[in-house]
Amino acid sequence: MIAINTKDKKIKIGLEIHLQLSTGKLFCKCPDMNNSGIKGKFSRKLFPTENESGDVDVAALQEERKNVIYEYEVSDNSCLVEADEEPPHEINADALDTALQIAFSFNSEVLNAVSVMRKVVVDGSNTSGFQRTAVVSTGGYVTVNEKKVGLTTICIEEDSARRVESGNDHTVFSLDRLGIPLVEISTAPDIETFQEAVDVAREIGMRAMLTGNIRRDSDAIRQDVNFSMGYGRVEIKGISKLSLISEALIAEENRQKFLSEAIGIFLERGGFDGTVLIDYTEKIAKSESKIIQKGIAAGNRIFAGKLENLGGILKSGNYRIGKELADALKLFSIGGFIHSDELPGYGITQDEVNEIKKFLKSRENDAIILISIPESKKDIAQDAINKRVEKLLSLDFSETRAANEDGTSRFLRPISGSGRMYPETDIPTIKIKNSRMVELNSAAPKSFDQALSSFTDEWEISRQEAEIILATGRKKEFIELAKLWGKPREMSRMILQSIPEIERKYRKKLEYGDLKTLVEKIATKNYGRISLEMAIDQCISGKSIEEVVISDDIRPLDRNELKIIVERIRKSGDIRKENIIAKVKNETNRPVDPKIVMEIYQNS
Amino acid sequence: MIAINTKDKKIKIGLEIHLQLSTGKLFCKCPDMNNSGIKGKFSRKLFPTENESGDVDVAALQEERKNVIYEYEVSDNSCLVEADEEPPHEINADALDTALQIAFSFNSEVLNAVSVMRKVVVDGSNTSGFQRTAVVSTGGYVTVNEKKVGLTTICIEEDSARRVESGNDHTVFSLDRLGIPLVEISTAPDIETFQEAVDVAREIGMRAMLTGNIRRDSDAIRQDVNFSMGYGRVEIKGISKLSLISEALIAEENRQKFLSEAIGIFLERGGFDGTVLIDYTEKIAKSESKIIQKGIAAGNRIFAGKLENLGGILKSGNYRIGKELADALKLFSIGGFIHSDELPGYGITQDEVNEIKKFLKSRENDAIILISIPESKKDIAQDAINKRVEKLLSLDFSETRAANEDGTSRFLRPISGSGRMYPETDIPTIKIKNSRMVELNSAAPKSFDQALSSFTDEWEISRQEAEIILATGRKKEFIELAKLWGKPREMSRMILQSIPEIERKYRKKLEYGDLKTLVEKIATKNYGRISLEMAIDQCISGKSIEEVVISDDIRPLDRNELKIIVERIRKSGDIRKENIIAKVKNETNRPVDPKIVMEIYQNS
Amino acid sequence: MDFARGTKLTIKYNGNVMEVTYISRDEDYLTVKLQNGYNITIPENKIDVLKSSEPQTVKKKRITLKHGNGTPISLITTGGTIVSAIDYETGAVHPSTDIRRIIDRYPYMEEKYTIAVREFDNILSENMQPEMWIKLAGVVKEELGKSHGVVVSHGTDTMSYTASALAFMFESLTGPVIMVGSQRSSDRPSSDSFGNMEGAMAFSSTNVGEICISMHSGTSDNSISLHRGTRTRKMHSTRRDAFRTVSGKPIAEFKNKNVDFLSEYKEKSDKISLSDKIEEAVSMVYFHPGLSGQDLEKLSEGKRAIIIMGTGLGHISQSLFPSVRKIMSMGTKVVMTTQCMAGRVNLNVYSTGRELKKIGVVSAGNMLPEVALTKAMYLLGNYPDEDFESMMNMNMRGEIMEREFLGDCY
Amino acid sequence: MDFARGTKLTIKYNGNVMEVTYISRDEDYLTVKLQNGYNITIPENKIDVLKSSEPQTVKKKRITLKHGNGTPISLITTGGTIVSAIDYETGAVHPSTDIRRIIDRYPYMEEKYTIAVREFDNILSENMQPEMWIKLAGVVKEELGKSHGVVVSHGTDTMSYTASALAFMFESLTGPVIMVGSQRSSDRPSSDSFGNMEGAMAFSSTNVGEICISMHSGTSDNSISLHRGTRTRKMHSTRRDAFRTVSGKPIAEFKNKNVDFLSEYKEKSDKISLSDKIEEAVSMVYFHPGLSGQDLEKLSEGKRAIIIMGTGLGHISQSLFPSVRKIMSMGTKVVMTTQCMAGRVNLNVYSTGRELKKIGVVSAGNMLPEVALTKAMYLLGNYPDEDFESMMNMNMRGEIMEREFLGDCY
Repeated sequence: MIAINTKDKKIKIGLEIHLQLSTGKLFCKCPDMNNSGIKGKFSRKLFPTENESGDVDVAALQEERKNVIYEYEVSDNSCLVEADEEPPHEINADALDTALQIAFSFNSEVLNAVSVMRKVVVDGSNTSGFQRTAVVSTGGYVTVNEKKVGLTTICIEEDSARRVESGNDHTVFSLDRLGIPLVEISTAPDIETFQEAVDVAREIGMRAMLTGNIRRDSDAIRQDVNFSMGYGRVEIKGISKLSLISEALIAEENRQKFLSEAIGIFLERGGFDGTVLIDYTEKIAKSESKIIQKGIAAGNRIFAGKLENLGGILKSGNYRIGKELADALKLFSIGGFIHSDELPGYGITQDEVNEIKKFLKSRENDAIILISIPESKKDIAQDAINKRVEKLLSLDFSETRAANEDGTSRFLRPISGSGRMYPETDIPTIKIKNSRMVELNSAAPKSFDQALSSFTDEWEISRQEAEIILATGRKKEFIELAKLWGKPREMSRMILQSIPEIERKYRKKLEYGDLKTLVEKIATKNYGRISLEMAIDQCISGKSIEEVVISDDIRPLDRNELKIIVERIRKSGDIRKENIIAKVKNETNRPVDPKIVMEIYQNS
Repeated sequence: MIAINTKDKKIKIGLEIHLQLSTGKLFCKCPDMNNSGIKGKFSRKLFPTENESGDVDVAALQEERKNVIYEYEVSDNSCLVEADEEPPHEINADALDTALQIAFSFNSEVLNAVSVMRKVVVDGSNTSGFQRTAVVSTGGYVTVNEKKVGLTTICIEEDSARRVESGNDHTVFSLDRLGIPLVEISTAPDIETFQEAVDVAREIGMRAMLTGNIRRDSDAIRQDVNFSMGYGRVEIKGISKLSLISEALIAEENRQKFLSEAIGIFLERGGFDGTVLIDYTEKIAKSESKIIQKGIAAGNRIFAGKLENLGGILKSGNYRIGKELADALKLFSIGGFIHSDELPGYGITQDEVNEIKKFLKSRENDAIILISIPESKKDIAQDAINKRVEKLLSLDFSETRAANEDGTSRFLRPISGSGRMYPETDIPTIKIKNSRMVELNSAAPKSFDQALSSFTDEWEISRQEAEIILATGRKKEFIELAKLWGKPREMSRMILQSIPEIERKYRKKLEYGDLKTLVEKIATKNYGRISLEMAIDQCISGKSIEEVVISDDIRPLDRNELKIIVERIRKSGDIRKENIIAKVKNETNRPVDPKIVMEIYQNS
Repeated sequence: MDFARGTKLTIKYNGNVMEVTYISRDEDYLTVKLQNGYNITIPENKIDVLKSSEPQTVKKKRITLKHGNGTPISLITTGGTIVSAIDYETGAVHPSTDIRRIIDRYPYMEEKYTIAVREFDNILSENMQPEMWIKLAGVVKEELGKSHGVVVSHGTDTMSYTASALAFMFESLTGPVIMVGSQRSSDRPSSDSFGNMEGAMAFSSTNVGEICISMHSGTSDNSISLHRGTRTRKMHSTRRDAFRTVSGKPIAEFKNKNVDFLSEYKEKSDKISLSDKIEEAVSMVYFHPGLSGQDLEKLSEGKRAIIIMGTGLGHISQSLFPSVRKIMSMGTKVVMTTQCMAGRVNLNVYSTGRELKKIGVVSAGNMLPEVALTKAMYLLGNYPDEDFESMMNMNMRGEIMEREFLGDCY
Repeated sequence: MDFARGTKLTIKYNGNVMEVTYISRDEDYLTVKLQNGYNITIPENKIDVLKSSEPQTVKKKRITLKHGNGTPISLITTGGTIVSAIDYETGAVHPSTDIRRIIDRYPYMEEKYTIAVREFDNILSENMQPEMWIKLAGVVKEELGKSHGVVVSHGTDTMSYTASALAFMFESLTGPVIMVGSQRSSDRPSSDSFGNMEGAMAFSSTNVGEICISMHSGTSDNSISLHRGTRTRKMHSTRRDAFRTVSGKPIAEFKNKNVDFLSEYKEKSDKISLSDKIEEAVSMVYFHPGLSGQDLEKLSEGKRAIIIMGTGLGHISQSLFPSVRKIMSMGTKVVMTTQCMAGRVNLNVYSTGRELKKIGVVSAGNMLPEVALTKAMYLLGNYPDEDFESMMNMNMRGEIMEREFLGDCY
């Protein structure tokens, strides 16, 4: 192994934080929540189109080669707009306001006019073939550990359709997520350590939460990471947890490091003239390898190919060029290949390996591969491998990768060019009035601490409770419930303790809408906290709200009822100030107001 | 048995002959032929309506009590008109012309204006709830065995929907037959013997056939018979074969004779106060009778009832009052009952019978019945039995009955009153021009013999062949084919002999449309009779017309081809004028023109 | 020879003596009914009348409506096919107010509802004029004061116009107002009026607080749909299932004597609020190739507003723009709808739309053109001019659907 | 600050120096494209332009159409969404004649067809006037002389008007004439234009001898329907499956590169016959409550015929009868159609209809109102007045369906 010509290996990291808003969808009146199953299905093809300067975008073209039919499941929170059967409506004013408020809170320069763009995306995740997106502000910063990390832009955009199923010849999406507003906050590549990346992401997320309009779904916040260490910019998309950010960065650093080393070896050996796939089916038809036999049975041909100078670095120690090639093939729905670093193996004997090597005139440092695909895919596979090797050889690793759940990532597509963008002509430029700007700016939380203090002051709840409510984005819900209930402290305790306990008991969640109805109805009846808790319990246990609310069980005992009970207890003997409450509670399952009991006890 | 007060027992018979026309439907553009399966289904309810004088018709009301949902199968020869989703179109001019022609041919007085009426029919056989019908002429006569039998009216009307399935709670009809034009020819009750009835029906049918517009389907001609022998007029509907007319009349005469005798006995015994059905379920629950047990298992109740003075005449010798009662119950989907004339039986023991008799305080001449029905049908059943007995007691047997396939008949409904009729308001009165009248009159066949003579003269075919063609309603087809083919005699032989032979061979019918195409194409090619027969054979055997017509097999050998064959035979030896044709035919499967062969033989 | 309808005659025709009933005369032809029920039409000069006797008075069997303890429903009759009868003079069907014979079909209804019949008018619905909407609204208000709900029998031709007009006039209702019609007249055994009325009665005893239409869901007699008055069109001239909720689901379905709700609706309120002014000077214009600016201007003369049924997303030929400008400069409002059966008008997508928007044409969203008409008539009658555009764009009575779904009827 | 579109600028905005591309100006706002592709719109007074350089000419990659041995098809372009492009000046979509980029999507089509593109015009279809139908008919005739079939790309707004007008003008055709449009412009990856055009090409190489319309069958991209020009309406303003054969089945379906015929059609003939006169003075009137006799009379001035869209079976208010009589006495033909989406006009059923019939109003059967319009324009242009009624009632080009079926689209 020799060291290749190294550049300055300074690490640069930028983040793009995407936050889903709970304001309803961006360009139609659909809610952001989906309540029921699949309402129907339809299928579409997508064709890349030319942008305004006549270029077809590279990323778009690559997707086209996949030539897939996309299927869409219609959700109950989608309408003709999501189906691309109707032009977008006016932009959702609440969503735009939220984006602007976030921009103000990061001191980003808000634009007076918002121009909506179409960003071409032909992987099927947008029925239109593009994502609608608009810059709402430029510049700004976030301060973490006393360092200012710059922001480049804050955008508002539509979320894409949720991928439900990826088969060989079809991909299925649900329309439930399509069109939910996303605020995208992009930082400059000012971040220098992995921990700093995590801290910046957390700070941005927490601050945005203060608007109260961030969704609380599991994938409501997603991070993209831009990483470079000298081999070009790699964009890792779709990291759903904060904790995975540093894992993903570590994995990527290692990948590039070992990849560059392996390429160094490869280059030293003399590089590569391109592989030619040769039909080897007849020659290997008698092999006992299951992979080979299954392939033949399925009508595939078995192709053999020589990869010059790639022997021993496809999969050996830390070197994994094989995986790079496999990822490239996967884009064309080619499941993978067998290479000589893994052989003998997969039921292929050493003799068979030797024979192939001989057949292909393979030299010592060369690798050989076997690939089982239909005849029609031969050229695609050959091309994909050669293009990928060529790209690696350039030592420009820049590309877009998708995050895996385990912290690693996989090749997705080349970095998209600016050619992907053209104006959304169905939506006129949105001018923002100065008065609106001023109002939003003043409402924008300038720091989490400041917001926390004013929230604690206003609602008179503990700082700890307030912090949890704000950081988990439940500000809006809390305010609504507290106003209905009248006693904010009781309500915060209810939200943060009682309800989660009941939910754990039944392993079932209470819908927010149901909770709100219950609180409203119980409050109207002037019943107390215990009644409410009982009602919540019954509701989670499966009873209907109507039933629960009129049931006698939750009605507190009135003074007369309590008097009778107290009398009964008194007659039965031992009764003291200390045990009277417990004794009364023992006599009934219904809510009891201790104050009244005590009054009765003392006045009698 | 005593003789009851007898009236004059003179038999009077009238006929209504219904003939389907092959002109396409009467009030829309649908063809009268159905070509494929069920295109859809729908269901309807029907409600009797008041006629113009405010009375609801008796027959209509009776049907209503059945309270059935009617299902309709949509055929490919039906449109929105049959579905009662569109008003009727103008009357089919061809159909009306045919009806007028028939009227003229029977010297019936044709009306100058046709007023279409709605005849209420709520048994589901008409989606509209009425049948459209119009008188086209009044009076006229038909002469049979030198006796003039008068006609009352000739009408044109829509055929009803075809009953496909009659279940307990639903009845299914096909729309294929609905709306096919029917000509109805009604005779006066001038017919005095059963044979005369058959002769008159035959003569009317044959004469109508001469128009060439009568359908050739199995149920294209249906007869209704009106019969009276002093107990009121009984109408027996839907006799589909000539031969069944006399059987039906014999059966009806016997029915009325024995029924009147049985009623005589009944009356002498003192008649009837009405039965009361009593729930007997618990008392008979332990019986081993399957009928009883099945009924109980199905949730029925077992009712018992006493029929005063009907013992021994419900089913005994020729007396069958039991069947009359069962028929009345069937209208309400009540399957039947068990009566004492059949008991012990059906697994019911003598002891059980005795117990029931005791329970009901049954006297010697009384009958008892058991009936297994749901509780809800009790009143209906009781009412139906009592009403039927009442009607029989009046010795007025007048009613409408339906012909069974075996010559017997069953109760259908009371005779319909004139209240069933009211004007079809969607069709303006149709005025018929005098010129059209004159033309149709002169074209109308005045007798079968006269038509036969002129047909024989015009087409120069044998009288026997002509008679078959005319009597089977194939005049129009013959004329069309004969004109196409040019040689009428060959064509009549083809229709009456060759084609039926081939059809028998393959047990398959040739569609008329296909035959016509074949004749036209073979005639155009100037091929002969043998070619045509071969083509028909191939077509029936399953080849497509296109294939058959261009095939070399059916092309007659031309002079040159024949010369070669004759030469070859000559060389092989024995060849004479007597055997040359046979020898040539032996050499080929293709058609051979003997005349050309003979010419070649003689000229060489 | 002139007789009263129903006169019994003994005539000699074609040599035969017949007993007939006189029906009518048309020029030289007489129509008489034979004893077997058939009418025949014969030339006068071929008949000898031997005897005539005065017509007997027709006995009508009638059951009067029971007034029991059922839900009180008012039935307002306006005419239309649902209560039509035969006109023996012209041979055509004419309106009648006798609706009891429909209700008599379902004896159970008399137990369930206590029905008060109020005769409003007796006209063919094509003759319904805006001024009658106002009168009808007054009667509806009166009847709702006495009953749980109101059923209005109405001819189908303009039923959806009346329904949407009433919908705008009533801001809130204390009970359901269900309009009902039929496509087959009730003199026929197969009439849909029985089922439609059965459904209407059931709907009128719910807690709906809207003006709705009750008609057959399909060709079968097994289901009746409840449609929102502001989203419904008569879509077929003859079929039972002619009425459809355009771009949406019906509010409810009546099946097996049971009401099932299929979509959201406004519940009845505890007070009734009626604004009953209507500006009649509003017209509809159907744009088509060949329509000239002059045509447009002539139709707009004296109008407070015109509703254009444009093509597609709401377009008209550019050659009409000067006329549109001129019309607007005279103070006439111009509202754009689409002649497409369904879908939204959107003046942002094409340059034609953007220009129209700039001129000041009001976009009707996905309001049905007929509904845009009644809404404009209502707005101009009850609100100041300057609120016209914003109120046209506001969803007041469910007339604008903010969301359209794949799979819904259009 | 005015620059040519595409000028590269170095600007200082909000303290940052940026490289941008100048796009457009709207009053005091400039729209520029950032390097990441976004356009931003910023007030002119907030920008300092540091540098500007001339726009580079845009390189267009183009593949020219091969002229092989495939079926010869003529493609006539008239504009419309199917060939629309973005207008960066107004920000809206405008027509373009560049249709090759659609065909380029399906390389196999270049083998199968030899396509000759002929630019007829480049307009939005709402601007199509009757006089242009005549010109277009001439071009169609010319092109059919050279090709097996003709495809006409057309805006969807008035496509069915043009289709039915052409259908009447051509009594016989030597090949299919397939009109095609799209509901999503072809600059979008999701455009339906690609599929619709693929279908149109396939249909244009069959033996159909009619003017038809080729559009999406449903919302999915898997099936294209062929509709008869005289039975088709645009039924939705935005959906892909907006075009429907009203009251019938489409003629054919294109699925998996295969044409399946679903109903009967007229085969191509060996001669072409064109009668290309069109009477423009025909108008449509949408009847509605509140329409006055005066309105009707004004619209009829100078018209040779008016097409009334009446209610239901073909009714209008009786108060309009005097005006109808007056209009007819001036020699103007009055044709009655129905504003119901489908179904037949029948003037026999109700008294209103019978009276209109007596006045002499021509019933259009189940002809679509728009088709009755083009038919009237055609008849008055080419035939004597006295044949008008009988020819209106005659089914000339499949415009009158003698049979309607349950289950077919209405």
